Amino acid sequence: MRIETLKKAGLATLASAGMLALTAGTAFAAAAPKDPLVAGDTAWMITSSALVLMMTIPGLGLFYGGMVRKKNVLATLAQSFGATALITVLWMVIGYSIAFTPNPDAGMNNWIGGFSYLFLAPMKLASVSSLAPTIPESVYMFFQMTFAIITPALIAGALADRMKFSAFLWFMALWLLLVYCPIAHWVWGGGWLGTAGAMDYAGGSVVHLNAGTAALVTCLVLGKRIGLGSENMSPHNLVLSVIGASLLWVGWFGFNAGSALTAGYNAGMAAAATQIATAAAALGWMVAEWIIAKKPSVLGMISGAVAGLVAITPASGFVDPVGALIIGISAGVVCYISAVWVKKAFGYDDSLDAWGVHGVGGALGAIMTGMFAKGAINSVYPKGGWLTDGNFSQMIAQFKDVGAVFVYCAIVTFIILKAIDLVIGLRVSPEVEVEGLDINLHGETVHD
Amino acid sequence: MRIETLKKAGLATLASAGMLALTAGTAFAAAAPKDPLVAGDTAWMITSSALVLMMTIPGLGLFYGGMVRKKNVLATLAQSFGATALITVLWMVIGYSIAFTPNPDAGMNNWIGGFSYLFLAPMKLASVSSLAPTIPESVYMFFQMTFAIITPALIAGALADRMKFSAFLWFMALWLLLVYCPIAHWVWGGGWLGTAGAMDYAGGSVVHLNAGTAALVTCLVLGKRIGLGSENMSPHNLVLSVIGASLLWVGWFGFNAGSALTAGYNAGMAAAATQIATAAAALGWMVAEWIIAKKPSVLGMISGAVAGLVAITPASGFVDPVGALIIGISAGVVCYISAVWVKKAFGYDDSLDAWGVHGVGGALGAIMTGMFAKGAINSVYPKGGWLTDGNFSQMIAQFKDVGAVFVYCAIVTFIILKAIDLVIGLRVSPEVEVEGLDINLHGETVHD
Amino acid sequence: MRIETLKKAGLATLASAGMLALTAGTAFAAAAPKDPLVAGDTAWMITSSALVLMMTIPGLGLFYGGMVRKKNVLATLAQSFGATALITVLWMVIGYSIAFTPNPDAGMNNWIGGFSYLFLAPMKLASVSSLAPTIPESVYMFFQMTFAIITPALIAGALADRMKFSAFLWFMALWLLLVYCPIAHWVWGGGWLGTAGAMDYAGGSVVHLNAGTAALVTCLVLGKRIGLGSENMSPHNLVLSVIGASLLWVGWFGFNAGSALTAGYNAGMAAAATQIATAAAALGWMVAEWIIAKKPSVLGMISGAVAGLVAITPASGFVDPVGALIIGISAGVVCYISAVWVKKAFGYDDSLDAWGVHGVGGALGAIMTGMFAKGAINSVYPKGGWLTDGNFSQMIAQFKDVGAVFVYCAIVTFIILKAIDLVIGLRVSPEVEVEGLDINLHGETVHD
Amino acid sequence: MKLITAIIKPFKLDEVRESLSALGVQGMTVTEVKGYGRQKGHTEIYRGAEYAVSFLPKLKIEVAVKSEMLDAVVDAITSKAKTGQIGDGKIFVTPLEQVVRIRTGETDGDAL
Amino acid sequence: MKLITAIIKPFKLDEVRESLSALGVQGMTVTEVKGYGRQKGHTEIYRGAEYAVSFLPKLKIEVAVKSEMLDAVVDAITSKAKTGQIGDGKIFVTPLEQVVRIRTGETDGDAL
Amino acid sequence: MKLITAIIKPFKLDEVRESLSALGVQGMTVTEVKGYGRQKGHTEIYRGAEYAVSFLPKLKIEVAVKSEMLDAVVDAITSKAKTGQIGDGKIFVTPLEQVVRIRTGETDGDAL
Ligand SMILES: Nc1ncnc2c1ncn2[C@@H]1O[C@H](COP(=O)(O)OP(=O)(O)O)[C@@H](O)[C@H]1O
Ligand SMILES: Nc1ncnc2c1ncn2[C@@H]1O[C@H](COP(=O)(O)OP(=O)(O)O)[C@@H](O)[C@H]1O
Ligand SMILES: Nc1ncnc2c1ncn2[C@@H]1O[C@H](COP(=O)(O)OP(=O)(O)O)[C@@H](O)[C@H]1O
Repeated sequence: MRIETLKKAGLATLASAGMLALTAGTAFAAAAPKDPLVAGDTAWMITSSALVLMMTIPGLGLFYGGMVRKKNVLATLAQSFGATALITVLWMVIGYSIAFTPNPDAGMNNWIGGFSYLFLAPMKLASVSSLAPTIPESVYMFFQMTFAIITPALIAGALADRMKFSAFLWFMALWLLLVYCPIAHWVWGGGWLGTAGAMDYAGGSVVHLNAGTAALVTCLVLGKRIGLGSENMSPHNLVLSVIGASLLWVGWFGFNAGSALTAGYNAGMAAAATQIATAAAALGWMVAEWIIAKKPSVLGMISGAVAGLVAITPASGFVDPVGALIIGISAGVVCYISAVWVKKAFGYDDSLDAWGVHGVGGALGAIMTGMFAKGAINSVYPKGGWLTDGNFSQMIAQFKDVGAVFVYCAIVTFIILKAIDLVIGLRVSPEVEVEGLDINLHGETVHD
Repeated sequence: MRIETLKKAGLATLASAGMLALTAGTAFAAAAPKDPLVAGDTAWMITSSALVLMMTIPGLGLFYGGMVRKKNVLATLAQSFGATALITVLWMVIGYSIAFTPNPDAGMNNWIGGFSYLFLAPMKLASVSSLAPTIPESVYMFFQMTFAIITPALIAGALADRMKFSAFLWFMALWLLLVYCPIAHWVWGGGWLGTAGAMDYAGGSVVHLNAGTAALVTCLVLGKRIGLGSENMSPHNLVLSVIGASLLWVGWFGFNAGSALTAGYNAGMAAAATQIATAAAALGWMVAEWIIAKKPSVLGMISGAVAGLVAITPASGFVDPVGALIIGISAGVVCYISAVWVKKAFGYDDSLDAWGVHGVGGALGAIMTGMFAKGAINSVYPKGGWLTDGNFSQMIAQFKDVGAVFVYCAIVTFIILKAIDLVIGLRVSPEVEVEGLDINLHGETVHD
Repeated sequence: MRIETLKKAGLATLASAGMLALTAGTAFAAAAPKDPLVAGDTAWMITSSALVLMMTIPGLGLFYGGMVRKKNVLATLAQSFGATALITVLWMVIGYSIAFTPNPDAGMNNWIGGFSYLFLAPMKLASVSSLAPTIPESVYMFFQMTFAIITPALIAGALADRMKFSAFLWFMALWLLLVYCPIAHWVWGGGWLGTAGAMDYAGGSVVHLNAGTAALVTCLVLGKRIGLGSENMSPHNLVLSVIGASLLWVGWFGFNAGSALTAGYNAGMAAAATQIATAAAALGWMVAEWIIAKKPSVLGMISGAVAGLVAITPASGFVDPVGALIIGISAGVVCYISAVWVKKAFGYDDSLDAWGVHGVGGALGAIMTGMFAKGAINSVYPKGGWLTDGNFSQMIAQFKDVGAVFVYCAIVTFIILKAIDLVIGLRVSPEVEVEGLDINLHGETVHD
Repeated sequence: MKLITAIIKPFKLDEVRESLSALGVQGMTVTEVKGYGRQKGHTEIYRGAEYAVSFLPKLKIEVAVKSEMLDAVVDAITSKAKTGQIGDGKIFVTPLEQVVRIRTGETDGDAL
Repeated sequence: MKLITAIIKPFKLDEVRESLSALGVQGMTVTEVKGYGRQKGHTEIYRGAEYAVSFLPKLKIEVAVKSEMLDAVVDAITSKAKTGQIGDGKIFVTPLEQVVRIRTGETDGDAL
Repeated sequence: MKLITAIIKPFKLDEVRESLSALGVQGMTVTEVKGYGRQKGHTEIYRGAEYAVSFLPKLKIEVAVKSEMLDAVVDAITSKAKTGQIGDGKIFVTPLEQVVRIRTGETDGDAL
């Protein structure tokens, strides 16, 4: 809508919806039904949504795509892209409704949202959700959608190189509706875990531990890649992975600072904590690897950065810069150990370390949030955490959060995978796996 | 300007122009000549401009560059990049003036803007355009510039692999001034088509149908690529195209939600509609191809997404989520048919489907806007569309819009191309075409 | 923090820190200690910070990475990424304190900031710096951090293909603390150069001349690459460089328009000037090369764009569109000459032209700012520049600025490099240089 | 048996392959190579530095044939790969003592 | 001395290399090639246009051996590279008149 | 005539090419190959997993020469490609029965 046409329509400028944005910042002093919308918050939240979308496409796609063998790079990109398309539609049809709108039955509301927002029917132009009172509900719905997209898409790291594309899409759809939506509701949508006091600013448990747990189950169910251990499976093009990791880093400001839902002090502190923890984790992994394996690999540096981003996710908005620094360093070192040594020891084939980085990093972050949260950083949680403010009870809330997400997710993911395997089969044939997914599943190859 | 220096200069903070931004959000209640600027809107519109620029460089460049053969990838990137540079300067010199400033002669104003803004001379620090009353005119000029850049750049999809770089630059310049600027003025700048009631939120006809029509004419005038049908012309590196399509998708929020020109409800609803339609179109194309060609190609998924972005462009800001869903699915299926089957049937060499996706998708979107626009979504057009609000007359306005843009653009594009061909020649020699444009036109190759 | 949990905590919405953002835009008319925060400014400045981060990762990494030989591409990316991580932590530990907080000793404050902000300890949730009075200090600290990251990272262009990674990291750390922080304090943090009237909007001297000078010294100290002149050292994959240059261009709006520190008229005009100068410089370099070398290379076009971005950096926010146009064209032509002809003539191996583009472009921009600044564009500097407003004294201030930065930087950089060389050695062994840095320093290669 | 190795211009591959198929040749192996010869290379520009690229992209085709097919195959390649421009390439013929088809263990004539 | 040239399926390389090492072969040279033969290629989809890709990725292994090693090496390659599926590849044996080790100037048998 | 095939270290290409030109050799064909031999490869790190890369990048040069040129060319390659380090490569000489220049149809000595 161009303003010119507004005037054409003979309306006073103030009457236009666009103008309400202007009024929003000012109408307090005026009379009448005030418009709750703040233009600055809205600007930031649309930007944040675009940033989080960029994390998945192309960010995550490239991060993973660079790590697989060349014959599978397009199939890996197709997973991120396909998940984005599919989940967007499902979120609009039903996901938002069951995750972020209240269930009329207060008891049920502990477990799942309502069903009245199917196809977003009740969402009008000027609707505002009570969960985000200064921006249009359309923006809040979109912002949450981008979280709902990236969470399942993260799982792709564990199933790389061997899953059917059809099975993958079914898995994304069922997992979104049966795992992500309920858990998002539990923690953020008014459900029992949020009520129980769990602190999860931007998704340490809801997003990362959740996706990581599903990744662990998936790689156990799928089994190892053919040739693991004998064939050279080193990343075919880490340039792509570096681009991906960088875009994840940049986009993550939408994720964490966007979770403030406003453009104010909380967003600023969350952004600062995110940057510090990420850098510290990249250094942590790099130094650990340099000492142990004698060379600082590029893959290690970017993996460390992602581990830092993951671990600070639940804590950003609750911790101060020093807390962020400690969480970051810990995440770099712990995830290095989990992705490299623990995986080797147990022998599961978490191909691109979705569990090792997101699962472990998410759990670590959730627990360290309980240690380092500071009442002075977030006035809504004035009690703070254990080590900072002596509030040990927060640790219990955090462990409960981690445990609940892990157990529920693991069980339901397992059931979903077994069901899909029964009906259409999860894994490609060995010939397809050896020749490559790109040509067999999508009929295309990279001709470089 | 750092604030420190402000203070150095001995000025009260409030006196600084920067501070006016602060005042803007608040001064309503105060007295005196109020400053119309809203900081939140300005933040969003600079962000939007940067996003739309990112659509062209690197977005469109990569989308197209990945689809050509390896010997032409740099030349294809050079087209997007060169067009960006050239059009920026032309827009500043004259384009903005004739497209978006009023012509003193009211009759003439139906057809073309004024000439007083050459070199943007009248644009002062605190100028505000009546077309965007809450942001600096500098920002509005810049935002419109990014539209003026991408529209001609889109045409490159039809002329890939065979046009001289010099001829390409001449074509960009002349087409901008003789086709884009007038049409933008007709619809958005106060000209006859906007007055006649055409609804085109962000450029279904002005941008996409327009570029698509020019693309069709161009590929007919240029003729087919040497080797078409016998040589393998499949995309050399779809990884690049996926990055490009993803950045187009992300950047498009600047395009569509930015077209609200404010950070408010309209922007939010336009963003939501864009996301939903794009995803639906990606799925639409994917499913259609999966059924017909037996495999869902990655190229198909990203082409579908772009088709959805194109088709929702005129409609975003007018339709609700369900309308967006329907438009998206339609765009995916229709553009699949047009890019795959219609092209084959008629035999023109629209190399990268600039017509098949942008032309057809733009026209489809413009017409479906007339069907699914809802009065409740945009108070400026309370009559809405045909199927939603029973306002059939809107369909006529939309067809008029589509027809006018198609006819004018086709004729003038043809004349421009013939003129360039006469003077310097449009097409490279067969030797150059066979050996590759990169090394011959630019003296460089990719050494992978 | 989700608002839901806010309510859970039994707090009135207004009491939440998030809500202060809302209040900020409105509270003027109310009573009580008004909150200085403007949501629109905050939204823009977090966005700007993310954009500037994107300039370094992946922007600069790709720009440089595409220009080196394939065997060194990962090592080149590792430099940008490693610098980002390392500098982030150093900035938080001490950099911000000594650059942007006042030294209690007013005399000392001319030279270096204070030491009370170590680990950002005094920065609370609602702190606001006097240097950026409408946004949280956390955001200002983060924005400045992104400048502190990219400046040293730029130097990598001169040392490509031959420096040890360990030496590189030591160099980044020492240079940040001993060169960048003091100079940033001199110009922007309250030090002597800013007081002396130097105009440097976003870092022509602080960032680009500074990094460029260090680059020149570094390539002289390191010596030439093995094989220079005999081996083919042309860029291995300019697709990467085009992506990098494009992201630099897009991100630069955060750099220049972000330097307004508010989302208002100054930001808008700075954005417009940036776009115009960049495009003009890309055309300037392209045309100069087309005439002299007969072919417009893609590398030339993108180098020209970067030259334009560099040169307009100090001037954006002070010049009008016509001034930007002149600066842009000049930058394109002058940097073409410096990167191509001057380098050849003197024979130093500034591998990727960090001096030729950033040093020369930064100095040129600083001086042309003194010529073309307009009082009407920036009310804080009402005297303007020499050619526009007849204020010749500004030229002297600018030359002083350029000279001081060049001399201080050159000397200290030289000392740092010699010290590192003595202790751990700067350069890799010839075998490593010939076989490639990727496999030797990081244990990885690109398998395309 | 003979091993025929031909260096040709890349865009001639399809024509050559088709003409050999027509002669009854059932297989061939193709390698991307770089050729140096009378045909001049080009220069690449890198910010003023010019690098001479003296090697040009060519394709190497290897075909194992029974001796009696030799002349027909050499003639077919010569006629199809020819543009008459410098750089068209060469054909080399070397003796081939033994051929084995890995799948079946068949040898010599049967293996081709 | 003989030069053994084998065209094999790419994923068989490691097995073949190991079996040759076991026979005492100390070196080999491998090239990525594209093969055309009885094994059908595939088609790539490009917005409805289908391009037949008739060449398939193969590896070419070259091993120079003393004549007395010939049969053992040919047998080892045949058995290790075999999948029994069409497209397993071929082995070609050509006479080798002279070998030089560049590092030492040693020739023939000593150079292998 | 003889076909000389040399496996060399990649960065030695320019020196070798120049010395051959000096001898009057007018053409050659170069292929990127991977070599396995006494020279050890390296390992790549992948999040703790180490993959042994036993094949090293080498270049294969093929030059067809008249028999009387053979020794001079072999000597030139040997001396120019030598670093004295392990992995310098090998030279193989095979008989060449026929050469054709595609552009002109010239054969044998004239075709070189
Ligand atoms: N003596 C040679 N040995 C091996 N390959 C050769 C020889 N001479 C030429 N070639 C190959 O043949 C190609 C064409 O040779 P060139 O001399 O350029 O043209 P023409 O074949 O027309 O004489 C070269 O690029 C090279 O690959
Ligand atoms: N006559 C030939 N000359 C050279 N290479 C051949 C020849 N025939 C087959 N090849 C090579 O051997 C590979 C396998 O041959 P193919 O006919 O597909 O199957 P098979 O070896 O099972 O008979 C081909 O891809 C090609 O590289
Ligand atoms: N028997 C062989 N057959 C074919 N190529 C060989 C053979 N032995 C060595 N090569 C090639 O020569 C290269 C160098 O050999 P290597 O044993 O590493 O060192 P050197 O040449 O110094 O003895 C190898 O990488 C390989 O490409």
